[in-house]
Formats: sequence, C-alpha cells, structure tokens
Amino acid sequence: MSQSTPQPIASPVEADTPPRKSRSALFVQGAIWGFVVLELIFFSVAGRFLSVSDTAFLDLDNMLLLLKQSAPIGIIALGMTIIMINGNIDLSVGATFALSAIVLLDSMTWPFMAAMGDWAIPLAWLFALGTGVVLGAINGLIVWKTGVDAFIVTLGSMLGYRGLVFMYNGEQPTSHLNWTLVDFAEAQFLGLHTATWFLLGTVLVLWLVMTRTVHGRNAYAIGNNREAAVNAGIRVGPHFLINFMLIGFLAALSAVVFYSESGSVNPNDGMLYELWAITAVVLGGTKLSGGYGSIISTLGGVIAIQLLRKGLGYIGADTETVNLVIGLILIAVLFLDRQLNRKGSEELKI
Amino acid sequence: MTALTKAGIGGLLARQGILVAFVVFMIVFAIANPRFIDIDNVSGVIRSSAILGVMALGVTFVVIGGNLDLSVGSMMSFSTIVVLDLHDTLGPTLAIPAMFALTLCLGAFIGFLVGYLRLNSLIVTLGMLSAIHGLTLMWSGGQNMDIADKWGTWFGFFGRGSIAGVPVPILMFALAAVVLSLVLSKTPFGRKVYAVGGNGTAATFSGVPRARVVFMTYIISAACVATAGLMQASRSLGSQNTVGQGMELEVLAAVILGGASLLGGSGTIFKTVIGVLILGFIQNGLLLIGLEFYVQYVVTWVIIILAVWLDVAAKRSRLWSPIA
Amino acid sequence: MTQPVLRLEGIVKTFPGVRALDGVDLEVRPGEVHALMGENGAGKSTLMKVLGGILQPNEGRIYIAEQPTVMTSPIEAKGKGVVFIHQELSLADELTVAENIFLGELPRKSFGRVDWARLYAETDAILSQLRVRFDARTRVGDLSIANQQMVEIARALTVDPRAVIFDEPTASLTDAEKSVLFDVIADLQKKGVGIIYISHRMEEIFRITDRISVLRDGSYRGTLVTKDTSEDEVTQLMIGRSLDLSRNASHHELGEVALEVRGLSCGHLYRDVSFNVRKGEVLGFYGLVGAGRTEIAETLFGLRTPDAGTIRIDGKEARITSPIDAIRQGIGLVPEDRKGQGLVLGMNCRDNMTLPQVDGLTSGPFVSDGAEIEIFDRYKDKLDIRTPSWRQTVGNLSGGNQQKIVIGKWLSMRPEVLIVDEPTRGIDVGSKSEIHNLIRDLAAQGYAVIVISSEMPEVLHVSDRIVAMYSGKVMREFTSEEVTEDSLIQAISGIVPDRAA
Amino acid sequence: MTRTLTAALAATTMLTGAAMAQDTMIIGITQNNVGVDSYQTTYEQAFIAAAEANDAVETVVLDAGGDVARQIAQMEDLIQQQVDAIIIWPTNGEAVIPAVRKASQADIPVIVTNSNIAEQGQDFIASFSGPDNITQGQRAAEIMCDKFKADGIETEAKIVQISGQPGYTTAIERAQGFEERLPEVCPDVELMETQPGDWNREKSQQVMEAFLTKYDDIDGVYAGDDNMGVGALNAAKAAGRAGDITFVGATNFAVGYDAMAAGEYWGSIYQSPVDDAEAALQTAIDVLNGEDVPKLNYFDTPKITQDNMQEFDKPVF
Repeated sequence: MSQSTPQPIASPVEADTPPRKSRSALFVQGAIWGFVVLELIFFSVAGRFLSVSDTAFLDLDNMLLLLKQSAPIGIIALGMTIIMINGNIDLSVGATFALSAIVLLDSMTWPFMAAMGDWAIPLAWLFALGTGVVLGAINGLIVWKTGVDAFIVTLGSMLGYRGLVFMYNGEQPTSHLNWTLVDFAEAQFLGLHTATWFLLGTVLVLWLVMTRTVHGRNAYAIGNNREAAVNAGIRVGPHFLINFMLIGFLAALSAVVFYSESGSVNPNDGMLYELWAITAVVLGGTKLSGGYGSIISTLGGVIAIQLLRKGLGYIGADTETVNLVIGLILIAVLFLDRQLNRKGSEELKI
Repeated sequence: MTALTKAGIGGLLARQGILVAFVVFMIVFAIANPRFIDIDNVSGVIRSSAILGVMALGVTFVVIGGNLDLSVGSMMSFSTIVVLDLHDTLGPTLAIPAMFALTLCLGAFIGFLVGYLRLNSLIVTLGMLSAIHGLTLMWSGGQNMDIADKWGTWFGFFGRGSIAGVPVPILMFALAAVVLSLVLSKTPFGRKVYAVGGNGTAATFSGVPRARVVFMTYIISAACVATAGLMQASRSLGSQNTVGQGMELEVLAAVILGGASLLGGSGTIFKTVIGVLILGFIQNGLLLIGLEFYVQYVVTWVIIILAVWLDVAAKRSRLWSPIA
Repeated sequence: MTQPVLRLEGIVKTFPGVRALDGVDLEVRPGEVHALMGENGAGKSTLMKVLGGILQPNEGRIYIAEQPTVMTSPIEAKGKGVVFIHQELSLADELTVAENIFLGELPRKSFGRVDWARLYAETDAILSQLRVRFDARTRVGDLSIANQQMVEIARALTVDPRAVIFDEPTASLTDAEKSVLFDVIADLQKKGVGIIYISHRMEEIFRITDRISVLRDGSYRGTLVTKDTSEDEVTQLMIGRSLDLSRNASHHELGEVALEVRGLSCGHLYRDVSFNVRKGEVLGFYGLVGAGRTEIAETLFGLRTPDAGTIRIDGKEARITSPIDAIRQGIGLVPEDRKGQGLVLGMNCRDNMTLPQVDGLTSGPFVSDGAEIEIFDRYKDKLDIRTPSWRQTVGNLSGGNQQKIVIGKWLSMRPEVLIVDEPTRGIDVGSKSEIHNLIRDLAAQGYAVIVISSEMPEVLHVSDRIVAMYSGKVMREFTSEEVTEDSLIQAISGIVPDRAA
Repeated sequence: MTRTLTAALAATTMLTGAAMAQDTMIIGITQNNVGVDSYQTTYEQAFIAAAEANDAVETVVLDAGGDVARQIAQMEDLIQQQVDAIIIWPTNGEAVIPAVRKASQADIPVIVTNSNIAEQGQDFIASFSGPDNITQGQRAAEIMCDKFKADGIETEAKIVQISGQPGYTTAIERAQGFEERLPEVCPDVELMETQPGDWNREKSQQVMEAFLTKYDDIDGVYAGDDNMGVGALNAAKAAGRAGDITFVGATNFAVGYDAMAAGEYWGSIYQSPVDDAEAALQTAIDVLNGEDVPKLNYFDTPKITQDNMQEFDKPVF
C-alpha cells in the first residue's frame, strides 16, 4: 500500500483581500458591461442615420447625463440587489420612494422648519430618510416576525404605503420648490452631477458592505443557504431587518436626490419603480433565488436600461417600440444567461 | 379538553380562515350600511369582480404550478383591443375566435419560455408585461378602440346581457369557476399541476411531463385572460389601450388572499373565488361607507398580511415565525 | 476516573402530542468516541438538537465539564465547546471554503469589517490539519461532495472543542477520505475531546467507537462497551429483535432476460457499460458515490441521453428519451433522493402513489376516486404501509413508510424492471430489513430488480448477481456464490484482480 | 485634455447647429403619456403630421410614459442635443419647473402644451399653449346648471363627480373650475361625492356602479372627460337609470359625440387634440421666428351639447 504523505497546502496569505471571483463568475458578471458597450456602439452608429440631433450619442456630456439619469432607479436597484442576495424581494420601494418624497417636501413647509430658512434642508432630508428607514423596518419586522414570504409582505405594503401616500395629501401633489435645494441638486462637482455623486457613493459604500463586512458576507450566506446560516448561529431575522431598513433608506435617498431637484411629488410617482429596479438587478446577473450577485453588476444593469431608453429616444423610436424592445431584451438576456450557464449534454433532464 | 376545543377552532381558522374572515367582514359592513347586502349591490359587486375573477382563475393554475404571471393585465388590454378592432373588420362571430387564437399564442409563447426553456417566470412575465403593451399600442396605433355600430351588434351580450335575470358576466365567471375547479381538482391534469408545483423534480421522476404541464397552465391563463378581455370589450363596447394596466397585481393579490402559496403546490379555485370577492367587497364597502378609494389600499394591505400570516401560522402551529 | 466532558441527565422533550425524548441520559468522557444509535424516529436527532442548542429541553439537565449549562442557540453551544457536524451538507456553496468554515463567526475588524488575513491564516491552519488539498479561497460549489464534507468537518475545528458530534459523516466519503476522517477523530481523541458519533453503519461503529449508547422510541436503552459487544446485541437493543443479514440468493428459477444493456456510454459519467437482468433476479450495483451507478439508472429512466449503446427490454430495442417512454416500456425507478425526487411531500399518500398512472385511472374526464383508493389500499396492505389514511400528507410519514409509498408507486404499475437506488438510505434498521425482504419477494414474484447501494451488507444480502463499478466503468460482475467482501472492495476501488477466467 | 476635447466637440456642434438653424429648426417635444388614451395619441400623430408638412421644422418626439423622472431626463437630453425649442406636456405641473429653468438657462425657449406648469415656472417659459382647463370646468358647470334649469330641477338636483387621474394638473383644474362655478350658477345643486376615474373608462364604470348603489337619487354626473363620462353612462344604462341622469363631460371624444347623438349623453367641452398639437407647434415656430407670442396662448374649447352638436364635426379620436 502506498501511503501518500499528507501535504498540507497552505495558500499564500496575501494582503487583506476579499475572496476572488471564479472565472465563470467574472465572465457572467462582465457580460452586462459587454451589453452596455454593445448598446453604445449600436446607438452611436444608428444615431448617425436616424437621429435628427447634431450632437453625437457618445458625447461626454451625454454620458455624464446618463449617469445622472440612472440615479433614481439606480440607487433603489442597488438596495434591491442586497435584498435579493439576502433571498428576499421588495415590491414596496416605489411607494416608499413617494412617501419619503412627500415628507421631504412637506416638512419644509412646517412652521418651525420654515422659520429655519435653508437650515431646514438637512433636517428635511433627515426626516425623509427616517421615513424610508421606518417603512423598511415595518417590512423587515413583518417578514422576520410573521415568517410570511417577503414577496407577499411587500406586495401588500406596496398597496398599503401607496394608500398612505394618498392619505397624506389626498390626490393633490405635494410641492415645495426651494431654489437653494434645486441649485445644490443641479450642481456639478468635478464634472459629475450631484445625483451621480450620490449614485457612485452608494455603489462604493454598498460594494464595501457586501464584500468586506461581516454583515455583507452573512447576507450572502443567508440567501445562499438559509438553514446553514441558521445552524451556524447567524441570526437571520436581524439581518433581514437591517437590509429592509437599508433598502427603505436607499429608496428615501433616491427620493431625496430626485425631489430636491424637482420639488413636487404626485401621489402616483414611483409606481413601477420596483419592477424596473428588479429588472436592473436581474440584468446584472443577481440570482432571484438569492446568495449570488454583485453591486457593480447591478450598476451595469441600471446603466444598460437607462442607455436603452435614452438611445431609443435618440434614434426616434416610438412608444410601442420602446415597450416591445425593453420587454424582449429582458427575456433575451435571461435566455442568454441560461445558455451560458448550461452544463451541456451531461445535464440531468429534469 | 379545552385545549382540544381551542385546537379545533384553530384548525378551522387555519383551514377556512379566509372564509371566516370573509363572513365576518360581510357582517360588519352590512351593519355599517344595510345597502351593502342589498341584492342589487351584491350582484353589482360580483359583476364588476367577474373580469378580475376570471383572470384570477387562470393565474391560480399558474401559481399552483409554481410560477407567476405578471403579464395578465397587459394581455387583457391586448385581447380587448384586438376583439374590438376585429369586430368591425371581421364581424363578431369571427372576431371572438380570432382574438382567442392570438391571445393563446401569447400564452403559448410565455408557456414555452417558462415551461420548456425553464426561464424564470417572474422576469419572463415582467418582460412580457412591457412587450405586450407595445404590441397592443402597435395594433391600435394608440387609439381608443370603439365599435362603430354599438346598437346594431349582439356583441354586448357577454358584458351586458342577462339570462333569467342573472347578468351574463356573473354566469361566465361562475361557469369558468366550476369548469376550472373540476379540471383542477378532478382531472389527471389538475393532479399533475399540483405535483409539478409541489415538487417538479419528483413529478418528473414520476413520469409527469413537467414542461408540458407548465406550458398548459399558461395556456389556461391566457384563455382566461381572453375570456376576461371578451367580457371587458363586450361590457363597454370600446376601450383604452391601458384597460388592464395594473390588474396583474390585483389578480395576484386575490390569488394570494385565497391562500395559494407562491411556492406552488397549494391553493384551490374555490379559495381564489373567495379572494376575488373579498377584494371586490372591500372596494365596494369602503366606497359605500364614504371612505376615499385609497383607504382600500391600506385595508387590503392589512387583510393580505393577516390572511397569509394566519395561514402560515396554522401550518407551523405557532403564531410567530421561528426565524431567529 | 476523569470527569465526563458532557453529561445529559433525564432529558425530556415534548412536541404537541408527542414525547420525543423521555428521560434520556448520556455521558461522554474525554478522549472517548461514543456512538449513539437508534432507529430513525428513536430521538437521536432531537437529542442532538437539544445538545446543539437548537431545541430547549422541557426537563432534564445538561452538564459541560460537570457544570450545569443552558444553551439557547447553536452559536452558544459552540462557544461552550459543543460542536455539531451536520449530516446533510449545510454549506453556502457560493461562498469560499474559508467563509464557510467560519460561517457565523467571521473574524472582525473595526466597523464590522471582515479580517480576511486572519480568516485565511486560521483556515489554512485547519485545512492542513485535515490534510486536504484545496485552497481556502475556493468557492465551495466548485468542490466535490467529499471535499464539501471535509469543509463541514473543518468547521468543528475552529474552536477548541470539548465535544464534537458527528451525524452520519461518512455517507458520501470514499474509503481514503474516511480514513482521513478517522485520523482526525483520533487526533481529537488524543486532545481529550469527547466525540459523539451517530451512524447506521455497524462496521464503522465497531472500528472506531469506545462505547455505544442506544435509544429506542425516545427513551434511553443502555450503553454498551464496544469491544465487549456484538452487532447482534446492539441491533437487539435497538429494535428489540435480531436482524437477518445473511446472503440471500434466489432459490426459484430465473426467467427470460428482461433488460439488456450493451455498450452504454454517457460523457465522462460512465463508459461502455453492459449488463443484463433476468426476470425473478435481483441485480446489485455496488460502487462508490460518483462511480456512475445512479447515472446509469437515470439514463435507463430517460433522464439522461446516452452517447452510445443499446438498451433492450424483453429482447426488443428500446428508445427511451423521457421518463414517460421509460414507464411505458415497463421501467420503474425508486430514486436515491426520496424527498427531493421520489415524493411530492405536500401531497397525500394516495395521490403520490398513483401519480404515474393517474391518466389511466379515469372515468370519463375525471380521476376515479374508487380506482385510486383501491390501488392504494392494495399496496398499503401488501407493503404494510403504516398510515392512518390515504389522506395523510406524505411529508408526515416516517422514512421507511415514505420509501414504501415510492416502491408502491412503481409496483402498482407492474413494471418489467424495477430499479431501486439506495433503497434504505436514511431508513432505520427495522424498516431496512422489511424493505430488503420486500425486494426479495418482488424477485420471487418474477420482477426483474436492480438494486443500487453503497452499503456492502445490503448488496450482499439482497443480490443474486453484483455488478461492481469504479469511476464510470464496470469492473467486474459477481454471482452471489463467487463474491467475497475482499474481491468486491478491490473491484470498486479500481484494483483489477488477476483473473484467470 | 478632456476639457479641450469637450470644447472642440462643443465648438463643432455649435457650428453645425448654427448652420442648420438657418434652414431648419429642430423642435423637441416630451409628451406626458402617449397611448394611454386616444387624445394623447391623436395629439402625437397630429404633431408629427404638422411638423412633416412644414419643411422648416424637424422634430424629436419623446414620450415620458407618465413618469416625471423620465420626463426630466428627456428635458436634459433635449437640452444636451441642443434643439432649438422644447415643447413639454408636463407630467407634473411643478416637478418639471427646475428642468424648464435649465432649458431657459441654456437659452432654449420652452413652450408648455395642454396642461400648464405652476406659477413659479412662468418666468422660464416662452409660452403656454393649450386649453384653459379651469374655464372648461366652469363651462361644464354651466352646461349642467342650464340643463337642470331647463328641466326645472335646479333647486333639488344632486350630482356626483368622476375626476381624472389623481395628481394630474388637468384633472385638478377641471374639478376646481367645476366646483367653484357650480355654486355660483346653481347654488342649490348638491355635489354629493367625487371619486377619481383615472381617465379610464372601466374604472369610471366601477365608480359609477358604486355611486348608483349608494345613492337612490342621482340627477347629474360630471366626468373629467368623455371617456370616463361614457363609462359612467354604461353603468347607468346597465342599472336602467340612464334616463334620469344628465351626463356632462369634457374633451369630447367620438364615443361621447355618438352618445350625444343617441340622446343619452347631454354635453361636453369640444377640445380637439389636433388643434392642441398644431397650436403648440405653431407657438414654438412663432417663438423661434422672434414673433411676439402671448404668455397664455389658449385655444378655444367651446361648449357642446345635444342642442348645438351639429355645429361640430365628430371627433376623430
């Protein structure tokens, strides 16, 4: 009997780095950026023939605008990524967005706030963000304490929060135009718009959270194999709660960024945002079943959608084409993703 | 002994919780406003719930089969617009089968993607929600679609007619519910839907053609949508392109209220009908006691959470979830 | 005598309507490997959950190093030195080896950041202790099942444990891996760690344990010293009677060849496989996990597409591209994963049993209740399925009864060939022998039966002939007369015997 | 480096832009929600047709799909593409003001169409072109009141209102005009309840069904447009109570016109999307040509009832 001598393989402990991606993951996560590049090429070329505009699609200013315009859905989609990695879903973000916006704009008209002048602005932001966190916490607590599936819980609160939006101010829009706030929101710093800074800042922070912190890694573990996480002593409930509070916060942040600039919210605003956010997250390759996904790829998904809208408008596509193309591209990407991840002929036919 | 009785009540609540809630709810509203249980009002509510209801019947199949269908609202707009347009070009006798054929094609496409290609149903039907809306706008050119000669057609029968004093939409809803209930609970196909939704792999290992079963659930859903579109078109003899917009979530809410699990494998047609009626009566009841329409959103929220909570609590026989 | 590392005293745990544990005592000494045995449902897993902090006992005490202790969560238990290694893999396969090993206790730096340097350093230390050959940064999903099991075991070593509980740790390990595991256990023993070892495999129990405690029906039946007892004695304690595991070749005449497979290949899963099985015969397939046995069964059942080869049923060439084809041509498959593949757990007993033939049980367009109940009742009696009613949800039955439902499902179809994959996996000893007898009976009734198993006693017990597989190839075929344990082990380990045939 | 590149790009685009401006003017439009009803669709078609008929004009036609964020993005895109003028059909009369200001800061004249933006934004627009929705509401109240007077029930009549999509300026203004004017002309008529019908015929039909159950006595229905008015009419017909009720709508749709011809529907406000679109385009062209354009450029939307409907063509939508 030849006894193979045990050879302990010590992996070289490199600097303080998070786990590296396997090659297939890198390929799949890179795919969305490939798609973005494809769109850019297509619209630049098609735009030459179809657009009445004289400015090029790839104009730097246009690309900066692209980032800025991606911000409202983008910030929400980033939060949705975490929720989905965690194995949940949140359909109520659109309503949370609207309710936070109402608090933001209405609070500035409260007498004591009005008396504070422009100092009311940061306080109004705080109120709006607080609203988002509270609404998220309600979802999180219900999911945690009742054990009802997040899809159902947030489908319910999507209706419920929207009801609250209407109850706040009837069917009237809530408005407060503050030019200081608008100027801040429209400002450009180092060429990037305020909204872009918020978007990129959120990307950076959430990327760090998901790749470097214990909370982030536990969120992956819970979404990946909840029972294993529970057995390993990870308290699933508080992580759910934190992540729902986080997405509530981000929906509110999105509202803060957007309504600082626009100053008026209709009670219907933010409808369908949840669906766009989920679309962006899925385009970015995050698994609906949880446990797998990346913040950076979601950014790619958000940009891909915004680029599609912008580009279709640029080449003069009409409403029906835009709807048809966006719907079919979503399905096509899902199909491609599946083909790329197939195991080939040895797969079990179940 | 008392524990046993308690368990008995708990068991009843668990099994028929939604029915109990429905009865309690009706009694409370009837006391608040006796007109609520007026036969005209009741028949009115059922009639206006019929369209949503027929769609919910189809989605029940999809959900029990373990999938979702978010495209039904958009598809219903499509059917309505198509049948109205074809009514004036082909005549009503040809328009109805033609519309059914086209709608079933859409259902078959979704069924193919979800059943045979195994793509995620949430995303597929989300994509189709948008794509079908595009198709509808292309078909209609974005115009409202109205039948030219509203007084010279029998087409209004499905939405406005009545047989022996009972409005036709109610009859169609009831007929669809009975037929589909039999299909789901009594036929081999119905059994397979439960098996595929309950454990698709085990169903495959038992020789159940999983892909075909899923495909068929979407065909049934599309057929229900087409029926709903027919009722809708017939009822108003004209329509906007957005007539079904947002209904997918109402439909889903009704199915969930009825207690179908989104994981698949459970739910019944009867319970879905109760879910539909609850939604319809909430809306009507709140209007009757003079509350604004949006209060119904909040009430629906609370009722959905409570209903589903009660259901899962009964299944695990404890109120609060075991999540640490 | 040293004080025990762990002692349970009069543990009682009740669930609504059930007394799952009824005053159980257990004592584990330092450096001891203590086997815990009992049939499924005897209360082993409940006891371990109590010990692991997942469940709280209603009565009784837990002492760790003679200190009375209350543990309210797995993490608390681990903190007190009691570590649980689960039977079913509970790993997050998208995460790395290191993250899985330290799941729930990732080392932290400021601001809740993960201390990666420390994480990898500690992981490497543990992995080298286990002598495994994969990197701490590998994604767990990319590892083989056996390596994943090693990750599971590595988890126990992140703390200085006082007591480690192994629940069926060898279910998916090769012999080489098993011996590494046993080395690890020996190392732990040397450090004075107490070990609770749960297994149904007698050979392992007698190879590595010092004492054996037995549970039956939730109560403690006694502790035996391993070297002073016998398999028979343990079995008797567990089930109250002894178990027949003798060779059991058929005494009846064999019939025609029911199934003949020639040169079947499927990718790198298996190559050039040929065998046949006659009516009235039990053909055993023995080999390690991953040797290609299950994959052959799945191919015969239409779930995999072979690259080459022919399948003949009753002498006629069969084309099988789906389970429906397979069923139509008389093949039934009792799959290895009972809960995942065999049953729709949320459906009732009757509906599960009649599922493959529900199309044929109709009167008019509807399923005939009467026909279904008749079939169910017939096989309920025949297989002695213990359930109050056909309405019972299958998920509520015991493992043995669930398996009988799956077997009944195929018997009621009257198949030409019945394939049974791991017939007794996760089934307690008592039901095990029932199922073995059942398989023998089926053969006696003229069915052709293929049994796939990883348990040598089982294969030896039920088979008339045995096909030994190694790494996708048929190594050798044995008749029950010629087979010996040694030759079988050699064959499935890839050692080609000097055949003078 | 980047800066010089952008500068160079900007310079070339400005050059070509200037060169182009001599022969054609590029006008961008961002509409509210095309396809949601015939009015908006017909508007778009009429706008495109009018622009094609005019060789001096090229257009960039965008649709915000009812989403204010998308509309603001489209405003930014149009500014970035350096169109010569922007026409906006606001999704929200206030939220678009900063975007409108941005256009005006970029020296691009903005023409608001169909539904005006709020007071604070008036400094930044070149003109508003569209119907006067408050006046429309007032006129509807007058139509309703006149009919009640003719029927002799102006002292006891009870009515309900079905308003447009909550939050949209047009809906708010029409309801406001109606609710302000009614007590002035018919002080004894009681408006019992208002519910939104979301510009949706089906929704309106459901709302009306509930009203019919709730109130035994309904003498009149004011609907924010004919689409909803016909929905209400359908509900009343189904309940057999259409004959007792005076239906008044706004934005006369073809279905409303037909119902009027059939004697089931009393009156509405005649408002053509073709006029609306052409007026908006003409206003933009006038502004670009440096002509003097009034700040509020209403096109006339007269009353239409069964009595005078022969003076009007049947609407095309």
